[in-house]
Amino acid sequence: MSPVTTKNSQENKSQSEASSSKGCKDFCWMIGGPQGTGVDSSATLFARAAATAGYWIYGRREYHSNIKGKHSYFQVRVKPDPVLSHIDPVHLLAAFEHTTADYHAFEVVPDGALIYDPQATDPATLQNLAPGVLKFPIEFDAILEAVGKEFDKTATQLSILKNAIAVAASCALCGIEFSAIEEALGMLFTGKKAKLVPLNVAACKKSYDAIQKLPGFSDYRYKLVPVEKQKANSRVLINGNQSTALAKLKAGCRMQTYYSITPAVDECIFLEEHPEYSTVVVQCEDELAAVNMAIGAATTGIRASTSTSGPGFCLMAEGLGFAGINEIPVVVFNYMRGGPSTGLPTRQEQGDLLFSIHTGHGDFPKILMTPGDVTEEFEDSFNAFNDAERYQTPVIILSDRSIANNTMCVPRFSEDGLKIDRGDIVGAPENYNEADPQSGLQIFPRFRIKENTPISTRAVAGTPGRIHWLTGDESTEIGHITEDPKIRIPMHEKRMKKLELASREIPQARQYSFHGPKDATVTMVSWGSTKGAILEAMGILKTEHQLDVNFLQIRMPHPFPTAYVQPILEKAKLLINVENNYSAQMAQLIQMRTGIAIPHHILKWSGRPMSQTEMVSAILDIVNHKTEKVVLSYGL
Amino acid sequence: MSPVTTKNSQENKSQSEASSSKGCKDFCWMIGGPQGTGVDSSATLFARAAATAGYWIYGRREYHSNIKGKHSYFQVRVKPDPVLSHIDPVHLLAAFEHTTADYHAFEVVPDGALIYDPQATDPATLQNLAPGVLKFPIEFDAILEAVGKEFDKTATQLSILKNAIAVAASCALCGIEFSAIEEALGMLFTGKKAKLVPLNVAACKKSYDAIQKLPGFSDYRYKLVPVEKQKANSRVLINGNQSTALAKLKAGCRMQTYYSITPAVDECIFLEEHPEYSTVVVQCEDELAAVNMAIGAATTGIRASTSTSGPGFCLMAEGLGFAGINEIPVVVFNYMRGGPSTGLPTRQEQGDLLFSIHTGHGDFPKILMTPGDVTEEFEDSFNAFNDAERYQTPVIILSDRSIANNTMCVPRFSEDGLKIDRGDIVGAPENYNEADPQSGLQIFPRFRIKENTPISTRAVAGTPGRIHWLTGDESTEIGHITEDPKIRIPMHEKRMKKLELASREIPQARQYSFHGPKDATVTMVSWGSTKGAILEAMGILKTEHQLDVNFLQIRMPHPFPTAYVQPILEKAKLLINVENNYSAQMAQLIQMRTGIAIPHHILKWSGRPMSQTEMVSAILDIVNHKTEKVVLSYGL
Amino acid sequence: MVSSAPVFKSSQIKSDVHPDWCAGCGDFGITNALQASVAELGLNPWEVYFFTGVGCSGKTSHYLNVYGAHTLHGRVLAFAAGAKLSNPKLTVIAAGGDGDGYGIGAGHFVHAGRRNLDMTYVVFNNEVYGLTKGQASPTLAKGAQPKSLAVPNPQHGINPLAMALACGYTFIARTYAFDQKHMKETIKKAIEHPGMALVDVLQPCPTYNDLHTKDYFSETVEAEGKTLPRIAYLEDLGYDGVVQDANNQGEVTQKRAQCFERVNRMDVQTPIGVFYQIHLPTYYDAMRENLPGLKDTTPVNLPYHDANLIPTTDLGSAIEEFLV
Amino acid sequence: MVSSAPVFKSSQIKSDVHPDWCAGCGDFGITNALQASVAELGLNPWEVYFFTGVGCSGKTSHYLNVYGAHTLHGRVLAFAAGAKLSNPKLTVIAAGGDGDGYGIGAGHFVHAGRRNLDMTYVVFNNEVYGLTKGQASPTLAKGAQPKSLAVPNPQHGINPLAMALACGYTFIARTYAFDQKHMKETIKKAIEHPGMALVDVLQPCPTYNDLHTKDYFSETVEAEGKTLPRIAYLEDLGYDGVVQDANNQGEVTQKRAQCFERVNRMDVQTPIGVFYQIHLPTYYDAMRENLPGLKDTTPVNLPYHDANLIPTTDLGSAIEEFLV
Ligand SMILES: Cc1ncc(C[n+]2csc(CCOP(=O)(O)OP(=O)(O)O)c2C)c(N)n1
Ligand SMILES: Cc1ncc(C[n+]2csc(CCOP(=O)(O)OP(=O)(O)O)c2C)c(N)n1
Ligand code: SF4
Ligand code: SF4
Ligand SMILES: [Mg+2]
Ligand SMILES: [Mg+2]
Repeated sequence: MSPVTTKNSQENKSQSEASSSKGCKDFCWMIGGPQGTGVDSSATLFARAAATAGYWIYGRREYHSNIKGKHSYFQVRVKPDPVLSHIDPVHLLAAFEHTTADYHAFEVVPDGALIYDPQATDPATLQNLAPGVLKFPIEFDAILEAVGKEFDKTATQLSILKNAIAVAASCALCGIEFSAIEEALGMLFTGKKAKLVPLNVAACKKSYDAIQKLPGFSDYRYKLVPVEKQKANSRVLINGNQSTALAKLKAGCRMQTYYSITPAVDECIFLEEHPEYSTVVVQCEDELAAVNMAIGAATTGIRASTSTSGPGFCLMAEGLGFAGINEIPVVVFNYMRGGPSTGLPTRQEQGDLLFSIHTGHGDFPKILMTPGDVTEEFEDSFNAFNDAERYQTPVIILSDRSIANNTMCVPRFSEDGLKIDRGDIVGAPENYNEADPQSGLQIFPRFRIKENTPISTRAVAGTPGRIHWLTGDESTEIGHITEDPKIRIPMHEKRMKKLELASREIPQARQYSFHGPKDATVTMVSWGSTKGAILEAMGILKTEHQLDVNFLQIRMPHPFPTAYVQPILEKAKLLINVENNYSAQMAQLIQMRTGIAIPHHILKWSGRPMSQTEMVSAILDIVNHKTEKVVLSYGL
Repeated sequence: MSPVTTKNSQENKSQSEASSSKGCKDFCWMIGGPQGTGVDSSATLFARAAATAGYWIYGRREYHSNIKGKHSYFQVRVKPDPVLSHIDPVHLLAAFEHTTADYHAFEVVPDGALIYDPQATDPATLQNLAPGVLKFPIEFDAILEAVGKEFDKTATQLSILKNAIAVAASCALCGIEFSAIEEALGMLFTGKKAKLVPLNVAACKKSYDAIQKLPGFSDYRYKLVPVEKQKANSRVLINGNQSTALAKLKAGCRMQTYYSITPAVDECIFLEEHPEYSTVVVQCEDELAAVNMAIGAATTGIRASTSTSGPGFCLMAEGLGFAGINEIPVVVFNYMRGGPSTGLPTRQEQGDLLFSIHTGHGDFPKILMTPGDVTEEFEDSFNAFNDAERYQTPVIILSDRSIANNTMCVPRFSEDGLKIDRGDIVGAPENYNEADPQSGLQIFPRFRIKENTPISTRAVAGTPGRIHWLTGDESTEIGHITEDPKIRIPMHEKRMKKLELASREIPQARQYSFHGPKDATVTMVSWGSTKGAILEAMGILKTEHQLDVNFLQIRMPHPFPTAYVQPILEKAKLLINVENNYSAQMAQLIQMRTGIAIPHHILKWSGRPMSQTEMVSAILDIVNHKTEKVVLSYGL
Repeated sequence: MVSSAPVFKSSQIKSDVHPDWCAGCGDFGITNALQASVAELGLNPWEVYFFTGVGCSGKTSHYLNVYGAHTLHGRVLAFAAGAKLSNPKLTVIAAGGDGDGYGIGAGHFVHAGRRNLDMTYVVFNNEVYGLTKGQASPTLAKGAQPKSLAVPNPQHGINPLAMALACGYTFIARTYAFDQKHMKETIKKAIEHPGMALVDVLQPCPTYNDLHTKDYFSETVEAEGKTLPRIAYLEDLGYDGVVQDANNQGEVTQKRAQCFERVNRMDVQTPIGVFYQIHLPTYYDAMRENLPGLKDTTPVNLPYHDANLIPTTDLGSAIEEFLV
Repeated sequence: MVSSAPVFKSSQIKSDVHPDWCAGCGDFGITNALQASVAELGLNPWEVYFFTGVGCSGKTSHYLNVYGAHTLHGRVLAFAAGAKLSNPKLTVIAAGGDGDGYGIGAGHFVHAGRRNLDMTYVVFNNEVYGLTKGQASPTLAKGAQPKSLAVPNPQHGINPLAMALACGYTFIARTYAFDQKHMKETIKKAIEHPGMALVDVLQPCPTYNDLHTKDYFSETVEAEGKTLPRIAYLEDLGYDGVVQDANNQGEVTQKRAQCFERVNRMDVQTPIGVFYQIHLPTYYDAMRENLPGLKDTTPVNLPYHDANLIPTTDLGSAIEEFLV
């Protein structure tokens, strides 16, 4: 297997030239292995150890739609300061079986390192391994046997420890102190699993020591620059599924419906695994049930949501229209994955933008947010429940596989200043008197058409004295079916006008972000998870190429922030649109909303996220050659 | 009940000033009544009689989502030359019960006429009836009793004849000869129903005679201008559901799946009622089944389609993606109705344009056609099956309630020159030998990536020696799952490139129509069923206001004919976009595809179609006052 | 659902909207029975949430003076379940057509049985798709051809009661739209039943279904030499479908078998009544066991902000594992 | 389906793709049985069309050397029905997971019974959603907690065989993924059955389901004082589910009741075999009665153009009513 790209990462290592005399400031570690053999947990261990030691982390996960056996890998990028994306060159490849060594050899920088199992791999056979790569054979089996003896187990029983062994050797090589591994192990194995800690520590210790004795150990150029430990618990190491779940808990979402689908299901399972918050999590029979059950729930006043991905989102189209016409606050999370159809179920893509905006027949208002990382995912998810109730309409959080599954180390989410907004909602009327049940029988014009606002006052089912009806048909103010144009015209208009209100009221900062200098040679336009790679590329281009680049990140594609965004686009000197899809959907949307045709595109539809490395090259390519469309393809 | 519009149709009758000394050249007849009492068939009878007499017809139907009892009405516009839309002023209102007289009185032109039942209605109480309207009391019950005596039935048994009575009186008044009614009755009541003809003729005769004796009969100004009979069978009196069904039969579609929904189901029932063509029509459990069953069928090589409306179309999103990734020719008909959600199930709207284009997650190619009348519906529907097979991808015919249910009299569809295009399809390979079954076991690269065309050669299930696989996942050339970027990238690109091919190959005339003078003061832009009103308004504006108007009709919104359309739009002096929806979806699409923002809009979202009358006023309003958005609202 | 003394008259449970069904339609009677049931059970109208699907039958929610949701075609049970789970204090009744419930809604019908929420589901079984002009519904027998069909029905009809039994419904009954008393009592029992209750109502549709008309059901039939009414009450047939002890596996098996046999039997008489009833814990009971907050309150009332709208949820135990 | 002498070896029905299931997964055996069934029935691989849903089980279509369609989650029966109806000469087999078929696909499952097309449906019943990492499938019993579940299953499990019976399936069988011979024979019978056939396969998922493992099914059980294998063959239990005369209403009723009782019975042994079989006309038979063109050919072969691709359909009888 060879890389898809023609360029080998070794050629463009300059941009991530990270090693200095003081130590390495931008380090990429990679581990791989068959699915189901603990690759994920080894990456978590390495990331935790590095974070514990005070570093910042970006972890990228790649796996097949398969339970056991297919090749998966995990890249962990480590820096002394915050890190937002991955890079292509690998400084240290840890391979406890042959496939990983074989597949990924080409990615290791010429002076990088390979940790391998000499029983599985003869490095001489690795044709794509640069000659200068340092090779560190670790006798995994021998270590397992030694540990087995200590703990009275067979090597086979302990084979899962290969992960820890690979991590410990890696840590030693790149200069993460052993105590960080110990601490990380202590945090990963808690409760019933705590008894596994000593075993792991023993294996790690042996491996940590062993590698130090190997020839070449001190020649390794990518020892991490030393850092201070960070204030304990000041940061989180988290992925987007998890930060969304936290936001839901915080926002008071107590009804989550779902139908399992990658990459949304982990969010739901996380909520299920935290019964202490008493969120009712319902595994439904399908996504039709999931969306409509959430909507039904929302009509009683609970904050309700559902999470899915493309195929499931397809099945929610009709339900969203019902929520739209009935002005029901419901929050739907669509984590995009490779499409169309079943597509690349575990891979990255941003292919659902235009579908999400236009989902459902007929015109109805929806609000669509596209967070760019785990922190924005937390913020947008929290706010979504406020927006849904304030504008009484469905809110869609359109996120993706990369945000869902990739791990970032970020400052702990700020919970200060968060506030609940339930919108215009009323309880029982004043003249309701519990002692006089007849007073509970009043009818309420739930869909009142008002003079100055498109927001009708809302009451929820179960409230005395606020009886009204819902229907998928056009309706009167109390909710009965009507086909009368005199009612239809203003009622339909009222609903649609909420989009204009949302545009006006939602803070600019939530509608788009503008990053970088006001004036720049290049203006990047993008949305969602490409944010990290773009931001980091901007830094490199400035420092290494003296190129000023700024970046317009669309955070709310619908209703589109035309008024804010148009001037930025018009002013731009060289506009480049960046998207993880084939058809440049955001560029289409921008032309739809502003008339501006973005002339340059960086696109990737290989099912893999964009790296900082790719982003830098692509921007340079466009700047230097005025290339119209750069198609990225790096990554196995 | 009063009209929604503030303007009363009587004020703008000038534009349809139709009566001259020679006779009336533009006549609007209206009948109404409770649903289920035969309003539809009376309109059919009147239309048939008029057509038989040699006139041209446009019939507009308005009904509730209800089986029996609610008010429905039917307008039949009659002209000596082809007629493409309805007008608002009513020249003759036939009301055999009070509601119709009451509701629609305001629409009758000041010198028009009212046929009514004096037992049901006292015309003096009709406040909205202009004083000059001629009033013709017809003693419906007396006629029924007389007929009853002749045929030995009670009046109650015959009450359905009130329709025929109203029609006959109307014909007499506007000058359609009695023989035309007789002929029409003979054609409507055939087979088992033929025995009803004498009954109907008798009732009609009495009514036809009675009205002639009433005072004012000869004062009526809107007697139709006499015409020659047309060549027999040279024309059809047909609606869009019916012309679609004919096209399907002609195109060889022999598998139709459906789940009942207004206004699509009549098309399916028509196919069911013609077993002589042996089309397999399957009433499915839902639209998920309908679309996927059609797709499954199409993989065996049959021409398959399904027909639905918005709510059902929502449920087809996922299936369309499967057809897209597997390059399966399937044709889906979406007859739009008032949305969102259940909306206005029996009313007109064009609200699904953007949803239809973007249906389904991820990028995949689809072709979308928007016929503008029953004839284009026939043509596009026929061609859809060719396009689907040629481009091996789903084709969507996006039509609407007006086309589906309104009746037009048009020249019989030309069947000459129609040709079947099955695209690049192969049977068994040459080296397959029936006597040697082993030769049937060859594997076929169904999804071959070719050098010069994005079209892979197709074979269908059941073909010896062409075994391959389908999957919703990204796939190899023989159809097995792959997550390999090396295959994904070109495979995805290949599919999407078919859009470019379709854009190049599909004849311009099928992508858009340009009507009217090359240079004009005003350029109209629209799509679908608004075509008729626009074309007719153009004529009026030219003759009565010396205003040159031309009209760009988008017939294939996706892939969008940018190259052809952009120059037309750029050249336009005053651009007006016309749509039967709130959000001006075509204008959004045009800006998306050309960057051009259309400054003026004529929109209507009351659930009613646009009339020629409204169109003329709205255009004048924009021309004279530069109004940005004219919102139409006429019609009960 | 624990019922109490009536407070509201049946006429008060009737809304101001005039039903637009065809004259003679069975839906009128069902609506009356629903109104009367709500009244007679002493329910507060604002604590009743009535969901319907889409069809002629779907309009029924507009005719009751209680919280009403006329939902989407086929989805009524999903909507209803969401409401019931978030506010279990509400009396949730779902209703809709046979096309709605057994056709497009069949998937939800199956899984509502698995969930056994404390809800009632009333199906208007008229063997046709009324509102779309009379196509065959899933209960129409194979070969049957009511006047609205161009060809005899090519699909087998399903037996909704057998399906309900197979899917875990804990209350399964059939009643008849022109037997007001039986219908009302059956619906009341269903509402009072603490679990998922199906009431299948034989509903004549005079407009499209000329096979099973009011006349048909009023006819007498000859069976075993006797002249009997078409409609037979299960009690009169000596049938008792109620499981007394849900833990008695023998009794459960016997009552299930009896029910299946009965609903499958090709009798000349059409039996109506309660075919099966058993008391089993509901889905919400399982939730309550697992979610500590539900000990004292309902999901919709779980607190999550203070008087100043500041969120009060402490992310502590959830965020722990991520902290570094 | 009329079978003929084998022409292809089972190994030829095996495709070149290597299954990526977990070691010890029951899916391997089912796949072997499917391959062997196609071979032993003497079917031409290109006349077999094998449809699967989405899940671990869904990948199976890639492992057979016949026309294969790995369709959408829950929709396999709809796709398969379309193919069978347009080309009834194909042997159509559908397969998929229990989540796929009884969960999201429940609606189609119900209506496939009503349609009784001549197809076989093999369900891989592992009580979990394998490919999405072990959530409860609809067949998992209430309260059960395989290792992949955070909390005990709050929903009742459905009984797919009872459901199939209620929905009109004309062949209903259960087999076991590690009983190669029984499985193969059962699948062959199902394919040969001229109607809608369900084969529910008990399929251990060693990765997520630690309740019903291969070991569990290999255990012996104590029943009525005897030590017996867990798995029992219906024949050995003296059970015969085959209706001999579909017109004999008594026999039909009895066999249906017997089947329902049997599939509901809470035995310590797990019976496998054919629970019910009856020969009834298929949906396609009804089509053929109604559509004259199908007397001599199949829908896909109905001619509609000539050699020059000029359409040959005469609109005459259809357009007549519109002519003026
Ligand atoms: C998704 C969707 N498909 C189709 C329809 C059209 N439709 C409206 S009512 C109806 C069927 C009504 O039949 P049934 O549920 O039996 O109710 P009834 O009218 O007989 O009471 C259908 C198919 C719809 N509203 N939504
Ligand atoms: C519409 C839709 N929703 C969800 C999914 C995600 N999904 C893939 S496989 C699967 C379930 C698999 O379970 P089952 O059908 O029992 O098959 P198994 O893996 O156990 O063989 C799900 C939910 C999907 N592909 N499509
Ligand atoms: S069509 Fe039938 S079900 Fe519908 S209202 Fe009329 S009689 Fe009732
Ligand atoms: S997860 Fe279970 S069902 Fe899926 S392949 Fe592994 S063992 Fe088989
Ligand atoms: Mg019905
Ligand atoms: Mg499963």
